[in-house]
Amino acid sequence: MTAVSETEQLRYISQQAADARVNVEIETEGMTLNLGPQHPATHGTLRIIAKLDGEQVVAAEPVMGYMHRGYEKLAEVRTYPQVTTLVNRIDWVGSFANETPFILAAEKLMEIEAPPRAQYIRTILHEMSRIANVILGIGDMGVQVGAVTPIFFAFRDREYVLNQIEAVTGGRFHPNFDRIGGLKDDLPAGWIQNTKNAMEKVREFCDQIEELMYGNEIFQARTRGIGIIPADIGLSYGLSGVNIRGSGVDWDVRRDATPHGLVYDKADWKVWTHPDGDSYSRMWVRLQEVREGTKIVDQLLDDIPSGPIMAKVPRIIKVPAGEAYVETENPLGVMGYYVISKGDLNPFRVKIRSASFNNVSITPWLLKGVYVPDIITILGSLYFILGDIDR
Amino acid sequence: MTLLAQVASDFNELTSSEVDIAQNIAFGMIAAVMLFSAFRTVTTANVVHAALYLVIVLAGVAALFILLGSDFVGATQVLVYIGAIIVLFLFGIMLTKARLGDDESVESERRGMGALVGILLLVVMGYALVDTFENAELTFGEPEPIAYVPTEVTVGDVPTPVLEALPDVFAGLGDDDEVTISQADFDSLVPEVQRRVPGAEVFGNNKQIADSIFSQYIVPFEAVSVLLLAALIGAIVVARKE
Amino acid sequence: MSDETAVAETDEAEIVEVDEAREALLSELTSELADGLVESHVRAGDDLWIRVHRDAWVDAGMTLKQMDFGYFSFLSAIDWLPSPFGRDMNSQVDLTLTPSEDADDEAEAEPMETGVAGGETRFQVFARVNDITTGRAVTLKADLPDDDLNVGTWIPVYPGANWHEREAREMYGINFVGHPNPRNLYLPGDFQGHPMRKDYALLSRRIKPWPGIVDVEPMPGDDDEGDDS
Amino acid sequence: MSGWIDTFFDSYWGPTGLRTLGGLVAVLLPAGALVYIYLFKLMSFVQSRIGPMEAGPQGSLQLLAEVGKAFQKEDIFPRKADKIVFALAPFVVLMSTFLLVLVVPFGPDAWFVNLDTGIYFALAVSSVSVIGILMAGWASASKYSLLGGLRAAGQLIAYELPLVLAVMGVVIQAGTLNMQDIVLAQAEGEIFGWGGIGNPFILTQFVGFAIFLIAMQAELTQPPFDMPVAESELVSGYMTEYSGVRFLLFFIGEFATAGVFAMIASVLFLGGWWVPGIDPDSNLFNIVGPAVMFGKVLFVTLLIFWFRFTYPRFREDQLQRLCWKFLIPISLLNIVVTGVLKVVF
Repeated sequence: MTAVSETEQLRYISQQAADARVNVEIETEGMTLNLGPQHPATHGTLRIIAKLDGEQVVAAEPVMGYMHRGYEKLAEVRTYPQVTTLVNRIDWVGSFANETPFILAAEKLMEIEAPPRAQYIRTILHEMSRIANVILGIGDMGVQVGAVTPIFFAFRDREYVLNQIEAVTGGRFHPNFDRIGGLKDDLPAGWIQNTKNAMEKVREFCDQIEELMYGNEIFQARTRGIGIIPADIGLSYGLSGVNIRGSGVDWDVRRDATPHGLVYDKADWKVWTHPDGDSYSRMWVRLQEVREGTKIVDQLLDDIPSGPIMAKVPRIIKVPAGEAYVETENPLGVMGYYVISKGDLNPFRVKIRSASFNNVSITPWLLKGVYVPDIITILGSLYFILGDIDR
Repeated sequence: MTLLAQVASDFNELTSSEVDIAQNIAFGMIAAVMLFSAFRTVTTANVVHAALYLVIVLAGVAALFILLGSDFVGATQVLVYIGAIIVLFLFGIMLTKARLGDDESVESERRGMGALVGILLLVVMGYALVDTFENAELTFGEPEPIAYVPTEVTVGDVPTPVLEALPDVFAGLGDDDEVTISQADFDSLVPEVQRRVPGAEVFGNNKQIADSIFSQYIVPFEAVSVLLLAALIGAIVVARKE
Repeated sequence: MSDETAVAETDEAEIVEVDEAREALLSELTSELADGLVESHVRAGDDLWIRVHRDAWVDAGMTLKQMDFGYFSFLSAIDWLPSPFGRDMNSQVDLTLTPSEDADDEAEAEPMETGVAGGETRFQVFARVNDITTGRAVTLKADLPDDDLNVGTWIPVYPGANWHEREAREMYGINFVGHPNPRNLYLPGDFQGHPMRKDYALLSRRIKPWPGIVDVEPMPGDDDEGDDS
Repeated sequence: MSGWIDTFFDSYWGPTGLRTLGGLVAVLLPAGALVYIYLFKLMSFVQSRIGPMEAGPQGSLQLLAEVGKAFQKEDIFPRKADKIVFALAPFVVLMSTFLLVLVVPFGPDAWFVNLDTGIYFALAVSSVSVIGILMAGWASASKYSLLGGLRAAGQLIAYELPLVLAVMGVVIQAGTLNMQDIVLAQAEGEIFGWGGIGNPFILTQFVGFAIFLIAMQAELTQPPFDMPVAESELVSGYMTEYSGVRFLLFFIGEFATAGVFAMIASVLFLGGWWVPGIDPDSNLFNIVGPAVMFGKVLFVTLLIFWFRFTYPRFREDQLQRLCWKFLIPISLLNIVVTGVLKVVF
């Protein structure tokens, strides 16, 4: 099935760029272009070796490992509460979301449940880190297509969200706030109203960016019909999150398989999909996702129950033997932790299923036949964080 | 008169001997650079360097044209040769063999043939030049004043026919008679701004070229245009061949 | 609540509840894979594990894909060897820098026990696939004997397995037969050893041993009446 | 005027030296102003920042600091680079800018050269910068540079055409190639018999103005046509390997060329140094003309930089498609319509 789709894709590209194909027939020397690891486009240390014919990519091979920190190994020698500090650093743009699935997996093994208030706050913070992350991704896409202004808007409005996260967790980048059985602290006074204001700012940002960037003809020309991922190919590569919803797959872990301990079912929201599967549809779904995120946060803020934020857990946490896999819908896609415990202080084995690793693994297939400028926009629309690939 | 205007009026008088000297010096320098570059163009083993030396030669030609006062031809030289042809050269070279450093294959063994062709060309062109300009003489000194009198001038604010403006000069003359008026009269007759009115004072080669192309040589000009169009279509057909 | 009671409750719950959907799926898989399926485990309302024979690994993937499990989640490996450097890293007993002798002692002292769906060998590959239309998911495992760490590649089934297999190869030394590009993914090309194996010492931890839990953060809501174990 | 000044101005070398100095001022002063006003301040305003504030009042001396920084930096040559070509390339690029400014009039008597073929000359020398860019791209011995240089060359050659064709409308209407005469034609022109504001060609040649602006944007390699330096793809394109003073020269070249092209645009379409209500022959314009020009340059460059800060980047083939399928046919049509109307009226 791959072969057929690949030919289809090539044919599509050849039709679509027929005007620029004139020079393809002229024999030119092949060229190998090395994008990265120090390259402004690959935000981080991803390196892409692209074999070019003129400006057309014949083969592209991502090379990574420049930031591999071996968290799976390190987690084996940390106690469970300590692991949250590590996993914070996986997707450093939306850190809190990294903690949630691991904590939920540990709670699942321990058969305990956080109090309702903690569950609400957890969900709110999870969504806020999604907003903080995805806003940056949208602004970054502007840089990838050559517009410098959107990223400054993104940083400006991301600040409102980060301020709120900082106000409750004490950390802007690495909150380290989730605990097995609840949360570290309760909300500070006035936080709810401030957060609602921040969400209002984020919605303004969405409107602004929709006009400035998404409505721009050049942006559409650069992203529409570029980097098309058919749904079945995307699924077999394990793409998740926005990248698969941009291909028309209506699947969201938050709605379809919310893990025990998050209260997405208490809010009224919508899973957005886009049938095209191209760069534009991914970015479009991403923007809608931010809007839905602000809605979820607003609704959950309205009905946070009162009560404790911490369940009764032993001081020294020993997790009973067993295996558990918990995945949540993280900003970059589905993130899951497969935790194997042998009843010790520290996990026996933690398999981190990070979203970007799978999302980027499609690039050798996706980048075949595109032009050099499209490499950049396609990577930008896949939106990955290097820490989430390398772990 | 302001300082700027003073300077500007001085700029117009390109007749002083100082300017002649400057022109000669400039010619000498340009010619020397051109000769050196032309020599290096054929001797360098680096293809890109050869193309860049050719740029200097062609730029020198353009400079000489401008030095001779025919800025239109000079500008055309820059536009066509430097702006288009050489850039295409470089484009092709860099796309196909963008190799830094010397290229051995450029060292051709057919130098004898090249020298022969060069000498042959020199003889033919030298003969043509001598044949054409054998009896021509260069005249030095003031060129003959060319007087151009508009049919209408402004006296006060009223447009007045020339004949009425200077009755003493034109009195009793018929329509076809030639008159000679002094520079002072001319200046007083035609104020400075009047002389810059579009079309009123174009003696330059610009107008002559345009006139000759679109009257005398209109048929060859159009023929060349059709030829270029045919070449363009041919190129597209060749490139589009599936 | 103490750990023992928690485990006991889990067992009881599993015995009581019956997850019909997953049981049906399991029986379907059993009939499809026949002898290939070695062992299985259903945690009611939660998850399904199956352990397949190594030779049936690719077949199992193919079968699952045909059963609408089109979504490839991850593929990795497990090393069930108890850590030769001390099971709990907070235990101060094992501080030696010569693992070879101790490794044997510890291995003998701690019998190797495998997890859900059982296992007989030290290394297992495991993978997870989802059926996103119904929300079902299956975790597959396959035993690999120590002397023959070969297993078929999943790339023809799930092309996304490519990088996961490269990662598992360099981290555990498992050879995926038929992998088109078996190079290191993360590690330098000339890296010696397989870091995720349990007998691969985490050097920084060896040089500077873990001091144990020195400060335990007071839990909010955790008053004096809490029964610490 | 004292004696030696007279002697100085009567000699050949005096005015020549003065012209050279004037050219430097006319190129560098607007370039510096544009960098400060637009790149530092307007860009910051657009992007919700305040921009440089420390050096001088409102950061106005930041530019000097930047120049000083560039002079302190090491002039790095890549090891495999073609040293001579690499070293000369920025000068070739800057040379084309200085040649451009020669034909721009700043007042009835304030000009450097008053060529009959002024605008033709300007369009011709503007293409010289391509050579410099190709030299830089090739000599850097870097793939990013080479790709950037090739992209720049392809783009500049392609957009030369709509640029020239857009100018043709003005030339037909004014009946001259002389820049000074184009200004006078606008000053003395009439719109349906009413000459209150003359006839700035932006009114009658609006299509030409729009095409000229777009083509100019491409010639300047400013976004949305900045593929040659596309920082997210090619790092800095042909400038990647440059540092220190040579990078500064490219940087100056970029903004100086923007300023000079804006001057040409304002001469062609906005009436150059002339403002309505004052007799174009008045000596006053020799003083206020440059200031008027600068104001108009600020207006044109505002458009250039506004697009720069707002728009994403085209892809190379989309750029060529825009040029050949859209701009050139429209500009040809514009010429035909202008010619017909010229004959009719």
